[in-house]
Amino acid sequence: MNSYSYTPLITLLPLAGFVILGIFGRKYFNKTGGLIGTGLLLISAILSLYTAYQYFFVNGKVGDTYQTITAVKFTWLTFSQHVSIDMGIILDPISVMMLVVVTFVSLMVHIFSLGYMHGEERFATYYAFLGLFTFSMLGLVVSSNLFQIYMFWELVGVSSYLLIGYYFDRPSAVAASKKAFIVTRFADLGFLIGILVLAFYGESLDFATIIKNLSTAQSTQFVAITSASFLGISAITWGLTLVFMGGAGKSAMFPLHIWLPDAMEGPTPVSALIHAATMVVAGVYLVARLFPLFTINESALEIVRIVGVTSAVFAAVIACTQTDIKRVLAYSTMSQIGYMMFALGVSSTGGENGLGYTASMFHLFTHAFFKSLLFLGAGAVIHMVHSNDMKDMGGLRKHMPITHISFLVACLAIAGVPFFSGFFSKEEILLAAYHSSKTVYVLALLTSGLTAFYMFRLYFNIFWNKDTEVHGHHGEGTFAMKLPLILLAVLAFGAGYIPFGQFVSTDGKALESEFHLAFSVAPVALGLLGIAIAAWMYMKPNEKPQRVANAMGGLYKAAYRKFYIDEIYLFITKKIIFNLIGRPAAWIDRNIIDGLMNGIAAVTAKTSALIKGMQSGKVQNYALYFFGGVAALLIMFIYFWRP
Amino acid sequence: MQQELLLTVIIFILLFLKLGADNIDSKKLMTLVNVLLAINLAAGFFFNQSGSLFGDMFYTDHLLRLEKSILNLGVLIISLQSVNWLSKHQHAVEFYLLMLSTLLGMYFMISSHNILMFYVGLELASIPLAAMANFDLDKKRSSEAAMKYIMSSAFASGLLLFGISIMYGVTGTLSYEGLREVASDSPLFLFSFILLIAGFGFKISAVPFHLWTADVYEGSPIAVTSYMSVISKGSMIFVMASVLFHVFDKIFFTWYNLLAVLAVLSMIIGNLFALRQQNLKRFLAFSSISQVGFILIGMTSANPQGATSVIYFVLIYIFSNLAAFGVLSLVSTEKGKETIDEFKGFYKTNPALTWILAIALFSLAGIPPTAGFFGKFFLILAGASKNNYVLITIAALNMVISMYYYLRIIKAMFMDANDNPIEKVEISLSPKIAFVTCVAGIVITGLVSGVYDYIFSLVR
Amino acid sequence: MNEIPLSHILFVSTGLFFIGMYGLFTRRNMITMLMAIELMLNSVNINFVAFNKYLYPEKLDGIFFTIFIITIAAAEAAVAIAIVIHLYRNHKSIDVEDAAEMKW
Amino acid sequence: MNLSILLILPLAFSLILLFVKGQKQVRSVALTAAVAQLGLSIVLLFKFLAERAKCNSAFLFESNYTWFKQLHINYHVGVDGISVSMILLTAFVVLAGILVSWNQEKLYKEFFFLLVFLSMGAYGFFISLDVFTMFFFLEVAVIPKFLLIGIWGSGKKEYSAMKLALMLMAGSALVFVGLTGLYYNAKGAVSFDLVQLSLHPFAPAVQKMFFPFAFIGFGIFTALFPFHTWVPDGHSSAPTAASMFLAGISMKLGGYGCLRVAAYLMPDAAHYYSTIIIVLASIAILYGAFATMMQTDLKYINAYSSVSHTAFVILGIAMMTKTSINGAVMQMISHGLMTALFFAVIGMIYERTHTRQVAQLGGLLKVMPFISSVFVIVGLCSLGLPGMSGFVAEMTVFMGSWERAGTFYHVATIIAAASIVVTAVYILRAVGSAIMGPMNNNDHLQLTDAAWNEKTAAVLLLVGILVMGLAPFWLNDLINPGTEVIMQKIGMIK
Amino acid sequence: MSVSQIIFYIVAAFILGMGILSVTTRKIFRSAIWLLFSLIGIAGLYFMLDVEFIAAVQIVVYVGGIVVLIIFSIFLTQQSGKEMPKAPMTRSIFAALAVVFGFALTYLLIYQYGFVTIDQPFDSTVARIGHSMLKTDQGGFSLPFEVVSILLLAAMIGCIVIALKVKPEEK
Repeated sequence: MNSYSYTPLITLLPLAGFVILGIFGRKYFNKTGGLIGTGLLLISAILSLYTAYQYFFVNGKVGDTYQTITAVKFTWLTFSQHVSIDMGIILDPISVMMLVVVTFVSLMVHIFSLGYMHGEERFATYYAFLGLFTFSMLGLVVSSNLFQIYMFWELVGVSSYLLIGYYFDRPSAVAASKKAFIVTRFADLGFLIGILVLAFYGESLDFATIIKNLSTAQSTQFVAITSASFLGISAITWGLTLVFMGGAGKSAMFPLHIWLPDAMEGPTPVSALIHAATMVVAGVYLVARLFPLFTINESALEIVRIVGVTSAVFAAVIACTQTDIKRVLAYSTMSQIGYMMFALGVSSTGGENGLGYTASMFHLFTHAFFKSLLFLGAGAVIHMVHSNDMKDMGGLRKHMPITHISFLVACLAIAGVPFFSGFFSKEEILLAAYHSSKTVYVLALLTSGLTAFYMFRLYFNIFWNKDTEVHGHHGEGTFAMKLPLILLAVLAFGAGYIPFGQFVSTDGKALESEFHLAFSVAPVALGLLGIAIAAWMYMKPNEKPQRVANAMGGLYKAAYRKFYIDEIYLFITKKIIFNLIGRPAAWIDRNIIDGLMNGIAAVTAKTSALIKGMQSGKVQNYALYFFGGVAALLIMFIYFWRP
Repeated sequence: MQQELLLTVIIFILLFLKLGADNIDSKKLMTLVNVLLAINLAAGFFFNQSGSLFGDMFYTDHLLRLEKSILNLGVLIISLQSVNWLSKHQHAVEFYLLMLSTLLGMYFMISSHNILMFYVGLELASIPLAAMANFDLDKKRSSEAAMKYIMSSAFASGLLLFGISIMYGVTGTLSYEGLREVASDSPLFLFSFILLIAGFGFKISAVPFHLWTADVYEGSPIAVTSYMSVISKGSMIFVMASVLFHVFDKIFFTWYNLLAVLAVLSMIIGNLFALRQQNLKRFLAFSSISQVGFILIGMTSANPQGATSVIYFVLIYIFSNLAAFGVLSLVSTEKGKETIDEFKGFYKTNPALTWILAIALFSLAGIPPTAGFFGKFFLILAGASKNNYVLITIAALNMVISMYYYLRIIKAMFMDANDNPIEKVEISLSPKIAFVTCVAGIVITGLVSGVYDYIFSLVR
Repeated sequence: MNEIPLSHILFVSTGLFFIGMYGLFTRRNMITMLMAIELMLNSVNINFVAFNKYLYPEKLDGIFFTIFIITIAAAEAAVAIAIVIHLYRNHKSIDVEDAAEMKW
Repeated sequence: MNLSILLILPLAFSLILLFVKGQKQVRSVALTAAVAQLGLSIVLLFKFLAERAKCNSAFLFESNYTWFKQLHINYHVGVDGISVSMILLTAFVVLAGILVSWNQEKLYKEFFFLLVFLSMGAYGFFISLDVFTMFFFLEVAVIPKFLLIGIWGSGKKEYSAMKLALMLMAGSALVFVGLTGLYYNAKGAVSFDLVQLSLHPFAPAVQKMFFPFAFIGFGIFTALFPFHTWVPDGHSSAPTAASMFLAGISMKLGGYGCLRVAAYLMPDAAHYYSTIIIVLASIAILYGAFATMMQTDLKYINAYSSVSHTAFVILGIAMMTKTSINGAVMQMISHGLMTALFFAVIGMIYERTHTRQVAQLGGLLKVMPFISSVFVIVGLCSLGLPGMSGFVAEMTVFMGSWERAGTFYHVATIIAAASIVVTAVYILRAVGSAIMGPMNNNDHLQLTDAAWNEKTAAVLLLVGILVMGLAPFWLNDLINPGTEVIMQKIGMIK
Repeated sequence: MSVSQIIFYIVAAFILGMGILSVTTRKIFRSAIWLLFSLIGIAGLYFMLDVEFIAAVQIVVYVGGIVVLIIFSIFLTQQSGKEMPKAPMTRSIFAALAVVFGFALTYLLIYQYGFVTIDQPFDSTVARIGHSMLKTDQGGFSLPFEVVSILLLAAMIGCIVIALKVKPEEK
C-alpha cells in the first residue's frame, strides 16, 4: 500500500504552482508562468495515470473486488473523541477515475491556455489560479473525510470565483463571480448542516466509518438517525438531502443553477475546466461518494432523481434558445449533469442494480472529454471572432478546420450518435432509468433529442450558416491550442469503448454492461431527428428559426429568458433579503439599538436639564431644600424605616 | 495635642510677623510659610502618642494623627499651588492665619470626644472659611460665595445645634462614650441624630445638603475652593467615619440606610449636575459631590475595611483633586480662564499641565492605574460587604456617568480645535513641587499597597 | 421652681426656632436673615438651659453649651455682617435675590 | 519563566518612549518594543510547551505575591494554553499595528506610547489569575483607546471615542458588581483569586445573581448583542492601529473574561442562562451579518462583521461543549488576526485614496496589487475559506454547538451557520466593488502599492492566519488542556 | 396657676410675638427692635430659670453686642424708613408650609417623648460656672474655651480683611 506514498504529489504539485506563481509570478515569471504551471501539471497528470494503472491493473483488486486504499491519512483537527477532520488520500475506483479526468482535462486546459491567454497582463496569476483550482479539485476527489471534502469543496468554489472574476475590471465578470460564489455558498450551507447532521449521528467524519455506522441496520447510530426526526422528516433524510443540496449547488442543478451561465464570463479555457469537466461534476461525485448512505434512504434518492431529471429537461429547453455559444454549452452542461444525477437517483447498490451508478460515472467520464472539447473549441472560435454570440458567427469551417472537426466529434458524442463515447454512457443511463422509472426514462429520452438539436443548432450556426468576415490575422491559433483539441477529440470518440463497468461499480465488483440494440433505437432515432431538424433550420441562413420561435410564442420567450429564474432570484435577493432584512437590520441597529444607547445618554442630559432649577443660585431656596431634605429623611426614618 | 500646639505656634508666628513687620517680601513670606507647613507635616510623624486630655474633650491616637497629617499634606500642597495668587494678594498673611485657624478647628473636630468640643471645632473650621471665601475682595462672585456660605453654614449649624440640644435632652451627656451607651432607636433620638447627620452632610456637601457647594466653589478664590473641597470635606469625612463607627454603632441600621439614601442621591444628583457644567470649578464642585456619594457607600460598611477605604480614598482624593485644582489655579490666576470651552486645545500649548489635569481626572474617575481606581474599588468593595447589591450597582453605573463628564474635559483638552488656545503657562518652582507630589501620590498610593496596609493597621 | 412644665418651655423654643427659620426663608434682606438666624440660635440656647435645669442638673453641660453658642454666634454674626457690608459697599445691594449670579 | 516580564517589558519601553525625541527614534523604540514582545511571547510559547510536557497543573509559570493583604488581593499570574495563545495574538497584532502606523506624524510620541501601553494592559489581562488584577488591566485599556480614537481618529471621532469609552466603562462597571459578588460569596473564601474561587463553589442562587453582571459586562467588551453599538462607531473612527488593537485584542478581553470568569466560576448559572445567551448570540451573528451587508464604508463593514464574528465566541462559550469552547477560543484568535489585518489593509487603502466609501473605490487591484490581494485574502478568510483561520474556528464552533443535542441548539447552530452565506455576500460585494471592477476615479491611477512596513505587517498577520488555518492541530493541542480544565467545571453540571 | 407660671406664659408669648413680628415686619429698623425685645424676653426667661449668668451674658452679648452690631450695619446699608421687598409668593408659601410642618413634627416628637423631669436643685452660680470653665480634667471646659478664643481671633482677622475699607491710593 505504501506504493502510493507518492500520491500527495499529485495534489501538491499544482498547489506548488499556485504558491510559486501567486507570490513571485507577477515579478519573476510573468512570461514563463504558463510553462511552469503546465510542467507541474504534466507531472501530476503522469502520476495520476500511473496511479490509475497501478490501481486498476496491478494492485487495486483483492479477489474480484476493488478495494478502498488509504494512501495517506493524518489527523488535522480533532473535534471530539470520535469526530475529527483527517486529511487523507483514498483511492477507490471513482477517485482514481476522477484523478485521471481532472489532471488530464486540466492539463489540456493548461496547454490550451498557453496559446489562448498569451500576452495577458496577469498571465502568471492566471496559472496560479489554475493551479489552485486543480489542487482543490484533486483534493476534493481524494478526500477520505466528509469534512475534508467540504474544505476542498470550498476551495474549489473560491478558485472558481477567482477564475471567473479573472477579468476583474469587467463589471459583468465581477458580478458573475460573485453570483457563482454566493449561490454555491448558499448550497454549501446545506452541505455544512448536512455534514453536521451526519457527523452527529454517524459519530465520525470519516467516510468509511460514517458509512459503516449509518448503513449497518443494527448499529446504535443507525437507530438513532432513523428514529430522530425534525418537522416529520427523519434525520437521515435531512442529512442526505442537505448534503445533496451542496452537491446540487456546485453541480448547478435546478434551482441552484443560475450561477452557471453567468460564470461564462471567465476565460473560456476556465469554463472548459471548471464548468464542463471538473467542478460542476463535484456534486455528482459527492453523491456517488456517499452513495451507500443514499441507497438506504429512498426519499433522499428520490430527491436526487427528481432534481436530476428536472435539471436535465429544463436546461435542455433553455439551451435551445440561447444565442451566446458559451451559455448554450453551459446549459448543456447542466442538462448532462442532470443526466448523471438522475442516473444515480435511479440506482441502488449491488450488481445489476448498481447500473445507474456505473452509468453515471461513465457519463461523467465521457462528458468530461467531449464537454471540455466543446468549450475549448468554443474558446478557439471566440478567440477568432472576438464574440460570444452565434449571430456573429457562421461558416467558420473553412477558417478553422481542426476546430471544426473536433467540435463536430464532440457534438456527435454529446448527441449520443452511435460509436461516439456519449452514446455508450447515455445508453447505460437510459437503460438504468428504464428499469427504474418510466417517467424518468421518457423525460430522459426527450432530453436526449433536445440535446442533439441544440448541439447541432450550435454547430451549424458556428460552422455553417452565413459566412462571416474573419479578421484573419492569426489563423486558427497556435499549436498549443490545437493539440488539446486533437487529443480531446480522440478521447471524445474513443472513451466510450472503455469497459467502464469493469472498473467502477457500486460494490467494487466488475459489472458487465450489456448492449441492447433494440433499446438503442429510440434514443438514437430521436438524436438523429434532432440533428436533422437543426440542420434543416440552421444549415443555411433563413427565416425558419424566427418563424419557429414565433410559433412557439410564450414558451420560446420564457425559455429564452431562462424561465425567469434569474428574475425570481433577483427579486428575492434585492427586494426581500436586502430590503426586508438587510436594510431593516441596519436601520434597527442605527436607530433602535444604538438609539437606545444614545437615548440613555439623552435622557440623562434631559433629566439634568430638568432638575437644574434646583440649583437656582438663591441661598434661601437652598435652605428650603436643605430643610425639605431633612424633613423627608426624618419622616422616612422615624415613621417608615425604623427597625 | 502636639500637632495642635505646633499649629498654634505657627499661627502666632505668622500673627506676630504681620503685626511686627510692615512690608514683608511676599516671596520670602511664602517660602517661610511653606517651610513651616512642611515642618508641621513632618512633625506629625514623630512622637506619636495616644490618649485623652482635658477629660473627654480631646482624644488622639495614631490613626487620628495620620488623618491630621493627611490634612497637613493637603494644606501644604494648596499653599504651594497658591503661591502665584497669594504673592499678589495684599492679605497673604491673613489668609494663612485664617486657613491655619480652620485647620486647627478641624484638628479639634477630629480629636474631640465630646459634642461640645466637636461643635466648637466645627465652627472654628467654618466661620473663618467664609471670610476666606471672600478673599477676592473686588469680585462680586467672591462676596456672593462668602455670603452664601456663611448663610448656609449658619442655617446648617442652627439645625445641627437644635439636633444636639435634643440629643442632650434625651441622653443628658455630651461625651461620645456617654452617647454610645445611651444611643437608641427612640424617635426623638433619631430626630436629633438625623439633624446631626444633616450637619455633617452640609460640610461634606452630600445631597440634599449640597446646594451651597457649587456656587461657593465657583465664586471663591481657587485656593479656598480647593481647601474647601478637599481639606474641609476630608476632615468632616474623618469625623463622620469615627463618630458613626464608634459612637452610633448601636443604631447602625438607621445610619446604614440613611447613608445609602444620601449616597445614592449624592452620586446621581452630583453626576447629573456635573454633566452640564461649563465652569471647571463648578464642575469640580459637582464631581466632588458625587465623589462623596462613593465615600458614603464605603462608610456604610461599618467595618475596619470600610474605615480604611474611606481614609485611603480621602488621601487619594486630596492628591487627585488638588492636582486638578492646581492646574486650574495656575491657569486661572495667570490667564483668568476657567471654563471648559476655554480649555479646548489646551494640549497644544501646555502638554505638561494637560497631562497633570488628565491624570487627576482619571484618578477622580477611577481609572487604573491611578490611585483613584483603587480608592473607588475598595470603597465600593467595602460597601458590598453588606450584600446590598442594588446600592453597588447604582454606584457602579454612576461611575459610568461620571466617566462621561471627566472625559468631556479630556476631550476638550486633547481633541477639540481651538483658534486661540490658552497660551503657555509658566510653572514656577513651588507649584511644580506640588504637582510632582500630587502625581507621585496618584501613582504610588494606589499601586503600592503599603499605604493601604498602613492605614488598615491603624484603624481600630 | 419646676412649676413650669418642661414641655411648655420646649414649645417656646421650638416655636422660636421655626419662627427664625421662617424669617430665614422669606426675608430678602441679608441683615434680617442674620437676625432670623440669631432667633434660631437663641431657641437652641433655651433648649440647652431648660434641659440642663430640668433633667440633668448635676452637671453644667447645657449651660456651657449655651455660653459657647452665644460666643460663636457673635463671631459668626460679625463675620457675616462684615461680608454683607463688603457686599453692600462694592455692589450696593444686600438683597439676596440680587446675589444669585452663580447658578445651575 | 517569570510572566511579569510581559508587563515590565512594555512598561519599560513605554517609559523609554517618553524620553525619546524625534519621530525616527520614537518609532524605532516602539518597533523594538513590539519585536521584543513578539520574541518574548514566542519564547513563552516554547517554554510553555516544554513545561507542560513535564507537569500537568492547570496553570504554569504561576507566581503569587500578596498585594493588598488585608483585602486578600494578590498579584497572581499564570498561564494556560488559552492565555498563551492570546498573548501570542497580542504580540502579533501590536507589532503589525506599530508597523502600519510607521509614518505617524501627528503627536507620534503619544501615539506609540499609548499603543505600547495598551499592549501591557492586554498582557496583564491575559496572564492574570486574580480577578482583581484582571479587572485592573481590563480598565487600564479603556482610556488609551479613548485617546487613540479621539485624537488620531477620523470621522465623528469624539462621539465614537466617547461612546466606546462609556459603553466599555458600563461593561466594566457590571463586571465590577459581579466581582464584588464573587468576592464575598464564595463558600469558605474571601478572595479574588481565580484558583481559590474555582475551588470554592458558589451557591447556585449566588451564581444566578452575579453571572449576568459578569457575563454582560465582559460581553459588552466583546460586542454582545444588543450592547454592540460601540463597535461600529468605535472601530470606524479609530486610527488604523487602534482599530487593529480594538478589534484584534480588545474585543478578545471580553470573550476571555466571559470564559474565564463568568462561565468558569459560575457554571451553574452559565447553564441556567445559556439559552438566553445562545439566542442573543445567534441573533447577533445573523443580524450583524445582515447589517454589515448594508454598509457602504469599508471600516463599518469590518466593524459590523466583527459583531457577527465575535458572536461566535459567545455562542461557543454558551454551548458549553468542549469542542465549542475550543472553537470559541480559536475564533478569538482567528478573528483577532483576521480583523487586525482587515483594518490594516483598509487603513492602507484609506491612506492612499482618502476614502473608505466602497462606491468611490474600484479597480484597486490594478494599481496596488499587493494591498488588494491581501484585502481579497483576508476577505476570503473572513468568509471562512478553508486553509485560513476563520474556517477552522467557525467550523469548530459549529461542530461543537451541534454536539449539544436538542432542537433548540441545533436551530441556533443552523442560524449561526447561515451567516456564512451572508458573510459571503457582503465580503464579495466589498471586494467586488472596491478591489475589482473598473476604476472609478482616475486619480487613483497614481497610487502606489504597499511600502515595506505595510508589507511586513500584512505578511506577519497573514502568516498567523495561514499557520492557524493550515495547521490548526498545533493550536488545538495548545488550548485543549486549558479547555479541559474549564470543562471539568462546566461539564460536571450536566 | 401660680404667679411664676403666669409670668412665664406672658414672657413666652412676648418672646414668640416679638419673634414673629421681627420676621414679618417690612420695616427693617423695626424688625431689629422686635428682635431686640425678643432677645430681652429670652433673657427674662433665663432669669426665670435661675440661670442668671446666662441671662446676663444674653443681655451683654446679644442685646449689647449683636443687636447693636446689626443696627449699625442697618444704618450702614439701608435707609431705615424704606420698606423691605417681599419674598416671592411661592417661596413664602413653601416656607410657611415647611415651617408649620416642621414645627408640628418636631413638637409632636418632643411631646411624645415625654421628658421626665427630676426634682433636683440646680446650681448654676457664677462660681461653679467659672470653676468648670477652667478645669482641665473631666467636666472641665478649658479646652473649648481656648479654642473659642482662637475662633474669635480668626473671626476678627477675617472681619478686618473683609470690611477694611481699601484706601483709594492702594487700589
